[in-house]
Amino acid sequence: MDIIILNNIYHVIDAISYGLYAFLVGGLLLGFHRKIIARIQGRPGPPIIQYLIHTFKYYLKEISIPITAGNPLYIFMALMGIMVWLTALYLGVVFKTSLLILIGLYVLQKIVEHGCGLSSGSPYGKLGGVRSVFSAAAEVPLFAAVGIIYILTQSLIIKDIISYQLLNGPIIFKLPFAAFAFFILLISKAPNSPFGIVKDKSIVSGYITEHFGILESLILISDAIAWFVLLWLFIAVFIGPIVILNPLLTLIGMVILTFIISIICALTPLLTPNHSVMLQILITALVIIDLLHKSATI
Amino acid sequence: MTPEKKSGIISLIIGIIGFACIIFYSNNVLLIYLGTALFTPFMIYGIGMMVNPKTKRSEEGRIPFRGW
Amino acid sequence: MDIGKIWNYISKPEVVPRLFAAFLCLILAIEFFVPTTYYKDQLYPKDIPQSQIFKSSLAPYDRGGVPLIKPADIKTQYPQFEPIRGKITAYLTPLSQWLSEKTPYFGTTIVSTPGGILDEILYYTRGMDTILESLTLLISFMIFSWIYLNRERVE
Amino acid sequence: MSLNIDSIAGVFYGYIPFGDIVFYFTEFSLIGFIIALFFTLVVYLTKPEKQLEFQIGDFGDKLNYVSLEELKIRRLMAIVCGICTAFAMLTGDLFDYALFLAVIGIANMGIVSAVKKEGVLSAAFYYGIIAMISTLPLFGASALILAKTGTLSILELAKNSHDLLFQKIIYAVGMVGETGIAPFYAAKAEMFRAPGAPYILMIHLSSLLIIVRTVEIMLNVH
Repeated sequence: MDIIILNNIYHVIDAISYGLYAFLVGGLLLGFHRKIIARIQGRPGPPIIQYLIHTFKYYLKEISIPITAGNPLYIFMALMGIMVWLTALYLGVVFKTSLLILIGLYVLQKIVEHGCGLSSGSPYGKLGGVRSVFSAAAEVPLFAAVGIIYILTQSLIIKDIISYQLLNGPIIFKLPFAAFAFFILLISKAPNSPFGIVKDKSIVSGYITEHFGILESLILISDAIAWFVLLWLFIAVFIGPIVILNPLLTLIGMVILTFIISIICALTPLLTPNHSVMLQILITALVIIDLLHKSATI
Repeated sequence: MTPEKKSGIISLIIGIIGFACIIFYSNNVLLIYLGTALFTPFMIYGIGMMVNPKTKRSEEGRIPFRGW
Repeated sequence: MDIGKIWNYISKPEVVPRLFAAFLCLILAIEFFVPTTYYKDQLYPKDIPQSQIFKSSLAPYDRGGVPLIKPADIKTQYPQFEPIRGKITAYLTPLSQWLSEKTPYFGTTIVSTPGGILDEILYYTRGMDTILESLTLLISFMIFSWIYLNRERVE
Repeated sequence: MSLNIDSIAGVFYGYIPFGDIVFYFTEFSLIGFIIALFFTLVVYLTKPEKQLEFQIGDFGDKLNYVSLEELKIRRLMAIVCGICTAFAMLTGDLFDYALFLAVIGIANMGIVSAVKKEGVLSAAFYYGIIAMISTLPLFGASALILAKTGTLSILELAKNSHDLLFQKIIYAVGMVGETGIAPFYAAKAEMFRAPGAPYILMIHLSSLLIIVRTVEIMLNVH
């Protein structure tokens, strides 16, 4: 009996340390992202650990719940961000289960954005939330990409996809369209991206306008974990076991990917909501045509 | 008690009960991991509310330094 | 041609249904020419239209059988889950029994027990569908009645 | 090709039979089911927020409330929508799934129909038209699949290959209309401007979960 409990405690500590690792790595990468954008724009930029400093600073700030907020949704949404991405971390990185579950969890991130925006009752938050609903088009290429991957590997379990790549080499060369769709997703999740209409500065801070203090700190934590998980997923699904089986190489791969994405983010303007959505729909159409072509040939 | 403090205490209670459940009544590793994912944010929020600084507002529901 | 103008045009709510309808027409027009096959051994077979008429007063829905004694002829996907299927399919209330003796068109009315809304629940195979079908009606009725009762309300 | 549900939706845990309609549990569907039910609970507990609105051509903001009687009908619709979403995650029958989608579509309109705002109501009207049109491809595709294969059960259809690509496309088009994704989202996004966050959120949650679930079905049925 005691052994089971000790074992369980061991697993809990294991899980929490995984989460902490993902948060630290993700936070540092996001700080790095900010630094590179600053350097490209000719500014010195904040130190790389700025993201983590922000998180800790907000964690110790006082909050007060706005009178317009709808509770407990207002608080629960900030918690849900971490829940979603910790679940994605465990199911994806630790247990390597189905890719479809991870896509479902990614989709829940939209619910978090929307819920944060609408539950506060602030007009800026509402605009951010409605824009987040608009940009749901970013997920559709993902589903098509999942279909293409399934046609190629006959499995959506990440473990199977990795072992497929062990035999046949990286998928990125076989499915460039699917990889491109996934890469667009990474870009649209990055801060200051051309698709970042949700956090456009013209609507203050978008959906996190009314989530300040500790609630903002929670959202920053979830964003850092999300960045880690998404980069890991891209590397695992498209580049494969050469990089993913060695933690150090994985870290280097993540840094390189963040570098590429930062350069793209720094050099592109922010699109208007309609244009951002329509561009994503064009990409969707491209990937769906690829999917139909692939499934017709098999 | 302010509603903020109350929400912190409630989430701390939920977190502690949840962790106790997954530690004492679970024998599946996947379930423990998912339970950790579910209850860790409650713990983070609850602890954060406990270390939250004392309010600078003169009265509940009023924003400091701005009158009104 | 300005692509931005097109993008702005198709993002209007009133344009979206037209767009969707056109898209659907396109898909269905393509599908119309796709060759397909018919599988003979159907799970939920129907008689050839008009084949039962004047032979049975329960016309399109007559599956045979005697209530609680002899099960009717029903095919199911998972027979192991439905040990008493078809036992009550032929059940008629006394009134419907009397009506069915008087007219040969009883099966086409909605009040006939085997058939109409309730046929699947009596076939004992697709009960969940029956619940959902009635739920759809019920919910639309609820929405309508709420709007009707509160039509005078102003914000 | 040896395909099974395990390689798409994770470990298969078991099923509940309701006659011919079998509800089955996989890792994926269990997580979806729990999320939908959990959210329904949160929506039930949450008070609607009070929404501040800009006034165009005027000073000051307008505070929008959700009145009690409006709250009751909208909460009921949100709960119906949540429960239907939760069970749509589990169902193992194409026709039953289409029916769940129809109920969700109607409940979605019910959630916003009580709001007395012109923009929101007209957006809901256009969404309703799309949802109504899309029942044709949805039920039509399940009828076509039944005619071609003789069964509607996803578990049976997943066992061997049937060459259902075009039927699946029609089914997906029906889902696209019913949930209003991508290019057809505009009508639905306007609906989200209505006050009452938790209920509006239910519309969004249901459509997103349904999309993921449909992808799973499309991959299973082949």
